[in-house]
Amino acid sequence: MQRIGVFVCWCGSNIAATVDVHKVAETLAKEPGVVFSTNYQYMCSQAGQEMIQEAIHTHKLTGVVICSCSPRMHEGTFRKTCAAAGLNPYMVEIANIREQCSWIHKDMAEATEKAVILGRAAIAKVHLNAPLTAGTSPVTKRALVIGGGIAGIQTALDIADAGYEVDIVEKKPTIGGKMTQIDKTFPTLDCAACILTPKMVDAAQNEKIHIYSYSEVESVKGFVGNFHVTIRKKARFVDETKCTGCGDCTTKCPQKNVPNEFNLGMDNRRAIYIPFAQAVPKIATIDADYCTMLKTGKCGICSKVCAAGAIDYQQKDQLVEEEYGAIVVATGFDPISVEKFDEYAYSQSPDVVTSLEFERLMNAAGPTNGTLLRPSDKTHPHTLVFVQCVGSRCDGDGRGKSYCSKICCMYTAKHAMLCREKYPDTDVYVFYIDVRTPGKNFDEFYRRAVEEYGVHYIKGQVGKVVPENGKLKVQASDLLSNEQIHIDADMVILAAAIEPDKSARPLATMLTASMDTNDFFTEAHPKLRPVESPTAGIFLSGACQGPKDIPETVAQASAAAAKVLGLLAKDNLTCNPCVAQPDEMMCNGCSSCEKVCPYGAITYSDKEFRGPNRTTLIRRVASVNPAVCQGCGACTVACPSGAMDLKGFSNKQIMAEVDAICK
Amino acid sequence: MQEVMKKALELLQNGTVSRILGWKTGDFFYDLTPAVFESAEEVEKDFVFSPFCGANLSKYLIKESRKEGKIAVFLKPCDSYSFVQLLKEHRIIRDNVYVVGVACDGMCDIEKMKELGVKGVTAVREDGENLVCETLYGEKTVARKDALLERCVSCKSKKVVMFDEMLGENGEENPESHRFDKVAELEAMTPDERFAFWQNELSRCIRCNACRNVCPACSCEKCVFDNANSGIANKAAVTSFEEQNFHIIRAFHVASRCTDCGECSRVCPQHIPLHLLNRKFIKDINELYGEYQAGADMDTKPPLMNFTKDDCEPSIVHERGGDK
Amino acid sequence: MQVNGEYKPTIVAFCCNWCSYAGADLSGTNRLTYPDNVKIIRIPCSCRLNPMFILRAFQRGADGVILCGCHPGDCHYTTGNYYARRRMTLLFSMLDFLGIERERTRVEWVSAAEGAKFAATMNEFTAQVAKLGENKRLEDLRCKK
Amino acid sequence: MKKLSLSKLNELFSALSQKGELYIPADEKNGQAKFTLWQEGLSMTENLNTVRSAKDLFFPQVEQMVDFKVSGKEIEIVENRHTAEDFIIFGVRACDAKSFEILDRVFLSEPVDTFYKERRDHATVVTLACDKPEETCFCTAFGIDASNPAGDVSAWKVGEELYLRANTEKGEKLLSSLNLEDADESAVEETKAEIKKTLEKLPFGKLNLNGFDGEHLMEKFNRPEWAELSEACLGCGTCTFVCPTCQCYDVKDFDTGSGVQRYRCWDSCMYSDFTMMAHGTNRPTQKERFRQRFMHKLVYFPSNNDGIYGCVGCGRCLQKCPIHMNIVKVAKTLGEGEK
Amino acid sequence: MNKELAKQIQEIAGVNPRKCMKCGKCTATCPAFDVMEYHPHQFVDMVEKGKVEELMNSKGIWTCLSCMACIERCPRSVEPARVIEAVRVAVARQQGMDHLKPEQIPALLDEELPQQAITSAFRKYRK
Repeated sequence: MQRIGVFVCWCGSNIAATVDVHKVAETLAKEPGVVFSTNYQYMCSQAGQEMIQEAIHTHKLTGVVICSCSPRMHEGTFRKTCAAAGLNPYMVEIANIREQCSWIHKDMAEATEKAVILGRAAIAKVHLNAPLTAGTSPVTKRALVIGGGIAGIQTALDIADAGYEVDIVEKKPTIGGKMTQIDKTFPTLDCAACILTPKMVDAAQNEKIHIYSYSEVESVKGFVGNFHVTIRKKARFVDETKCTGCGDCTTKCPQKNVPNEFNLGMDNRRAIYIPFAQAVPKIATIDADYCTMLKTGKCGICSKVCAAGAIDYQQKDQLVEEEYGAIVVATGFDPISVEKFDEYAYSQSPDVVTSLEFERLMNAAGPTNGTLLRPSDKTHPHTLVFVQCVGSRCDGDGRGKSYCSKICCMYTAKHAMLCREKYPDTDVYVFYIDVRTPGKNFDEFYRRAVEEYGVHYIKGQVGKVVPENGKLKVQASDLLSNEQIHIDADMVILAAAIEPDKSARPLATMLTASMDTNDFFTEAHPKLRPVESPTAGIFLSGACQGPKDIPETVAQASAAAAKVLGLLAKDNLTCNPCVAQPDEMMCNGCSSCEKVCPYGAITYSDKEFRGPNRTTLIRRVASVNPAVCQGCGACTVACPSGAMDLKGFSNKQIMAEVDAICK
Repeated sequence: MQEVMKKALELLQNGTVSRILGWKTGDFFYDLTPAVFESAEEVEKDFVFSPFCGANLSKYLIKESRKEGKIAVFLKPCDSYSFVQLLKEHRIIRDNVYVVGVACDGMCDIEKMKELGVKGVTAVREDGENLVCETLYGEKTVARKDALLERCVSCKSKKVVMFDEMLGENGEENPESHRFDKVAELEAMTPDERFAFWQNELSRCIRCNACRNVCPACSCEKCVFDNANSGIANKAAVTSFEEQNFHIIRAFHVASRCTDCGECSRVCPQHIPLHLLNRKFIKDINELYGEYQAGADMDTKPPLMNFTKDDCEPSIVHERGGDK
Repeated sequence: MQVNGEYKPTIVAFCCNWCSYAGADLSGTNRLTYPDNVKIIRIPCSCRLNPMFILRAFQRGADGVILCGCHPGDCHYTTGNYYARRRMTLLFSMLDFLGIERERTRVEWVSAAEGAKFAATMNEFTAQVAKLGENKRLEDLRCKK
Repeated sequence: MKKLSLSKLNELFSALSQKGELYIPADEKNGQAKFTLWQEGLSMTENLNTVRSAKDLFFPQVEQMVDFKVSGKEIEIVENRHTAEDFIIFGVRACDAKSFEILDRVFLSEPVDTFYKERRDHATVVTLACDKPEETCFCTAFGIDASNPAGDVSAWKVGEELYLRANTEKGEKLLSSLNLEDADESAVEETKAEIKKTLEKLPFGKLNLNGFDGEHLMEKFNRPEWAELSEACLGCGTCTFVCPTCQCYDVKDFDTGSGVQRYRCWDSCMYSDFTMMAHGTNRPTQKERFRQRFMHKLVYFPSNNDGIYGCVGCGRCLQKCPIHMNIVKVAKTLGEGEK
Repeated sequence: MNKELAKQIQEIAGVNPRKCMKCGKCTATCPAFDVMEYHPHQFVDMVEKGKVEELMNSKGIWTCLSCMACIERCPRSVEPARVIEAVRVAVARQQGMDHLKPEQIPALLDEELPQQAITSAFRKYRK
């Protein structure tokens, strides 16, 4: 019989306000096996932990039940507390009487009764707990960063700086991501390219960093410390080792009408191309969708002009297999498609543009070489209307996103300001719902736009935009003066909401990392573990976790790197001891468990057993590699004889909980 | 029939095998017992192959194939599915077994004959499509088709799926077996009717474990219901819950492994149609996850150890049920 | 249990540790209420749920059993919920075949971010089971108080 | 001797049921018979015998023994034993009637099994002569006369009449309380003779049991044929559970969540966990378990019970064994008679 | 302030005015802006604040065209036109009288006219 101690936490008033903690402690004291039961204001505090440790010593406890917040919160804490007092940490069970009781129930009698039942279930489980010891597994000292934007580059640089190997997988022909398309950065207005390109070059030149550009992650197997990743290097039809990036081919290619994605389709490139001058790696890529040679077998001009002989029309996708200890997701964001918001006439007039397109129109390397011209007639615009929150903060209309995209207020202020600075003859209107500028020097920046640059900020929204006689008729509301306004604008700029990159969802499935309903990766804890995924060994960097501006992205990228380094610095990882274990005496050797194991943790061997009447039997029996097993329990149900059980969540433990709850 | 015994003798005499697994004659014509024959004399004396060889021999091979020397076994089509399934689960050592497939046109059931009113029957002879029975109370004739085992009435396949040698011509699968008709009939009832049906059936269960012990899929080293440590061990159904529990769990444990050999129903002393539970799982699997026949081949993953990303949701049970 | 003339069913909710248990925590964090008759048992993954546990719960007096796991495709262990989905589909169908009310069992996929869905599911499921009343068809009279 | 027109059988049942619960062999939905509590409308089976024997009514498969109520750390003992009222079993065959004697020897000798005694004391057994024995019947081998069954009351079906004869005081009391016509003993003689003629023809009626006794215990125990006989045995409990004389049980505790219910239930020596002990089992393979069952019936029991065999030849195990291995085959193989 | 009536109106409308984030897109869209003394976003705000009596007495509720542009554009599913319609229903329920009979409606109704516009017309003309 166990000697169990029960510790009921008040969590200040979080629990005690709805649950009669004294009564819970008193009632549970009467349960068989309980030799000590108490309650305290904050069990997780120093004093609370000492109280537990003292009770372990005084009452010779063999098991501990803590009625407190979710085990997801403090199970680790209390396990450590008990371990320090000499008790095996797996002799601790948590009854979740906060998140699953006091916070959801209002009636004290009901909540108290439920807390007692949850306590009983935990006691019933502890009765069957056995001390568990964690095994270890080695760590591959190499990291993978998926996504080569500013987030991925920063994470990779930080990891490499610490002396570890790191690979970047980028699906585009060049690293750099969205930041390469941005003209200036807020609130300092320094040039994005000027601060980004040196980092891209650093990454390329760092011998610890290997860049897989124009590549995608094909499959991920394994677990923290031991990921096995297959990377698909897409055929770019140019030998990377030979191409010098001279660019001769890109000027000679006869296929001139390929929409240039770098400028968001506002100008054209060739079928063989280098995305932009500072691309890293600076290697040409053939766009197979447009290349005449690849499509018809006739042309081959690029091959003829290439002095390095780098063109290889026969090139195939290549699969590379690599081992990693940690994986960082830095898949970033994309602006949403604004086509669903046709009241703004995006599809009806080229003069209605998204902010990212506007960014290109202002950029010296953009389609207009940095002179702001109306896309429709290449004339200088005089009246510009900026519309905020296009697709952000929508709820239930099925068109947009429920969240605030966070960066639009600031970049719109930047655009408006730059516009007025460069072209003082323009009238610039910004229609906003709220202006959100938390951040260092952010509000000052926005105020400057209003006060120094005379941007017209109007509280209200644009209802519709109608292209008419070369103008854009904007109908909007000004809520503060309770008026409906009509503006004849030359250009309308839409601050489109941002969403996670489309590649994130299938990637999350491969990584078994969880996502929220918006496809942003979920963090292990929203406050305390913001750069880790709940899946061990998977880390989050940048906007794949939620909308972020550049400084935030870089900060999180470095934070993720720090977490990766914490992992890679270890030679071995302590494994979860709650793993499957077969009872060889009952194992049939039928392979049912092996068939459902997602980790390949189960193997079989023929073993000798003592049979009846002094005979020897050879039986095929399963064994589980505890370093590989992650403890999901799929095998335990597939096993018909019940030979396979899961430590820490055994059949009997779960049934004891069921019994305690139902009685 | 003679051909089968001749083959047994031949295999022993030419040294292909050292033992034969077959059926041993009894005191009557119907009470045959599975047995291992080690010599030609034994075979000549007691070996029999008759319309009462219902017993599926495949499960005995778990033990027999682990013994010294090679053993020959006679497998009817349905038995051969069990054999392959057991091979797939690594329960039989294939190298030690020589499989002789025997064609089968249905086996007879003494219990069924008794239900037809043939009492005190001491001998039987085959007369064309009829069985002529000598009884303590005179001669009686039964049409062979009326005396067939339930599983033979709705025979799913006459094809021996794995053999080293085939006696007679191998048959074909029979997709028109109508073996799910009774399941469908039950499905069409209201839940109340179904509940009443099964209460009546399962309440007769005496937990003799014959169904489990004869079942080739129930070959566990130790059954959860015998294992004091499993938490659900029990020796007798004390309440109707335990009756249901035993049969649900048993059916679930063999689901997607059960070949529908029908032995459970054949041996039930209380005539509980246990095969309906297994057939329900098979029917569901066929309908929801695509046709699957356990034991038909060595490679296909059993549906419960497999999945597709677009499998139906469990709510389909509600949806299919409609408002019944 | 009868409370104020209405049947108050006992509901056992098996929640996978990674998504649904976290979802349940989130509904607590957001103070989204659901009936106190719902008691949660934490299991590592929905695929850990052995049909034996469900039957056990009914035997011991549960009136409804619900399994919550990560959405298909989001399983922490990659494939666990796919197996759970097949197992539960077949088990529920078998229970239905035996004439046991199919409304007493349910599977719901609840992610860690779906606190509101968790609470709504529990409210709805509890109401559904309450309508059926006491579990009679899978009860074990010995375990009744 | 009393008599009654068979057409009035229902009225007899109705009258009997006034005296206490009445059990008669009646067909279940699947066409097999079972001793069933009589209610208006229930009629007797045409089957010779029931699948489960009449012992169920004295020694049910499951019997509650005692409850322990647990509250917190307190345990309280609660008596919950079944207290029997008077009841009547009608239509017991000679073999089953004989089985009660065998069970009595086990349960009513010291220490007395009070659960069994309670039921036995309250029962009146009305037997029925077998007019159509099956080929599996071999009661005659044990000296049982199916034409003249024992019990408190014996009954015969003769033509359209039912004749009843009291054998005991209990039987006398029962018959005299009923409004029945008197009849002469001789009325059933012809029927008896006819039955005897059929019994003569039973294939196993003269099963030779010479040598099955305490004297030959070790010889029988060590016979090599046990291996072959038990080879196909599935280790199920069918033979045991349909047997009218098997009397082994296991005592189990069931945790109800609020206490413990102690009950006993039939056990089978064919089961691998039968009499399992801490060190394991002393019958490690099916051979030993199989041997135990038949040695018990044919050797151990008679050597401890004045030569009375633990088998009554009802033939149930012959009919129900999934692999058709049975006591007759065992006796023939190991005995001195014709093989 | 009439909280009870406001609640009733919310029930009729089936929308939650608290979801409004005061972006003004409804008002920006409204073609009848110039002829309404209260504008769509104000409607929502007034119902939310319980100022329904003023609203019920205003002419503005009858000048809404029920064009449903605001329903279409509202990013929060507050759908002001439904609120306006609910206020009209509330008024209609109070008065209970029809001034315009269905048979008085000539056959000049456009077949493509939305149902709600027809209903809305009934309400308007009974004033």
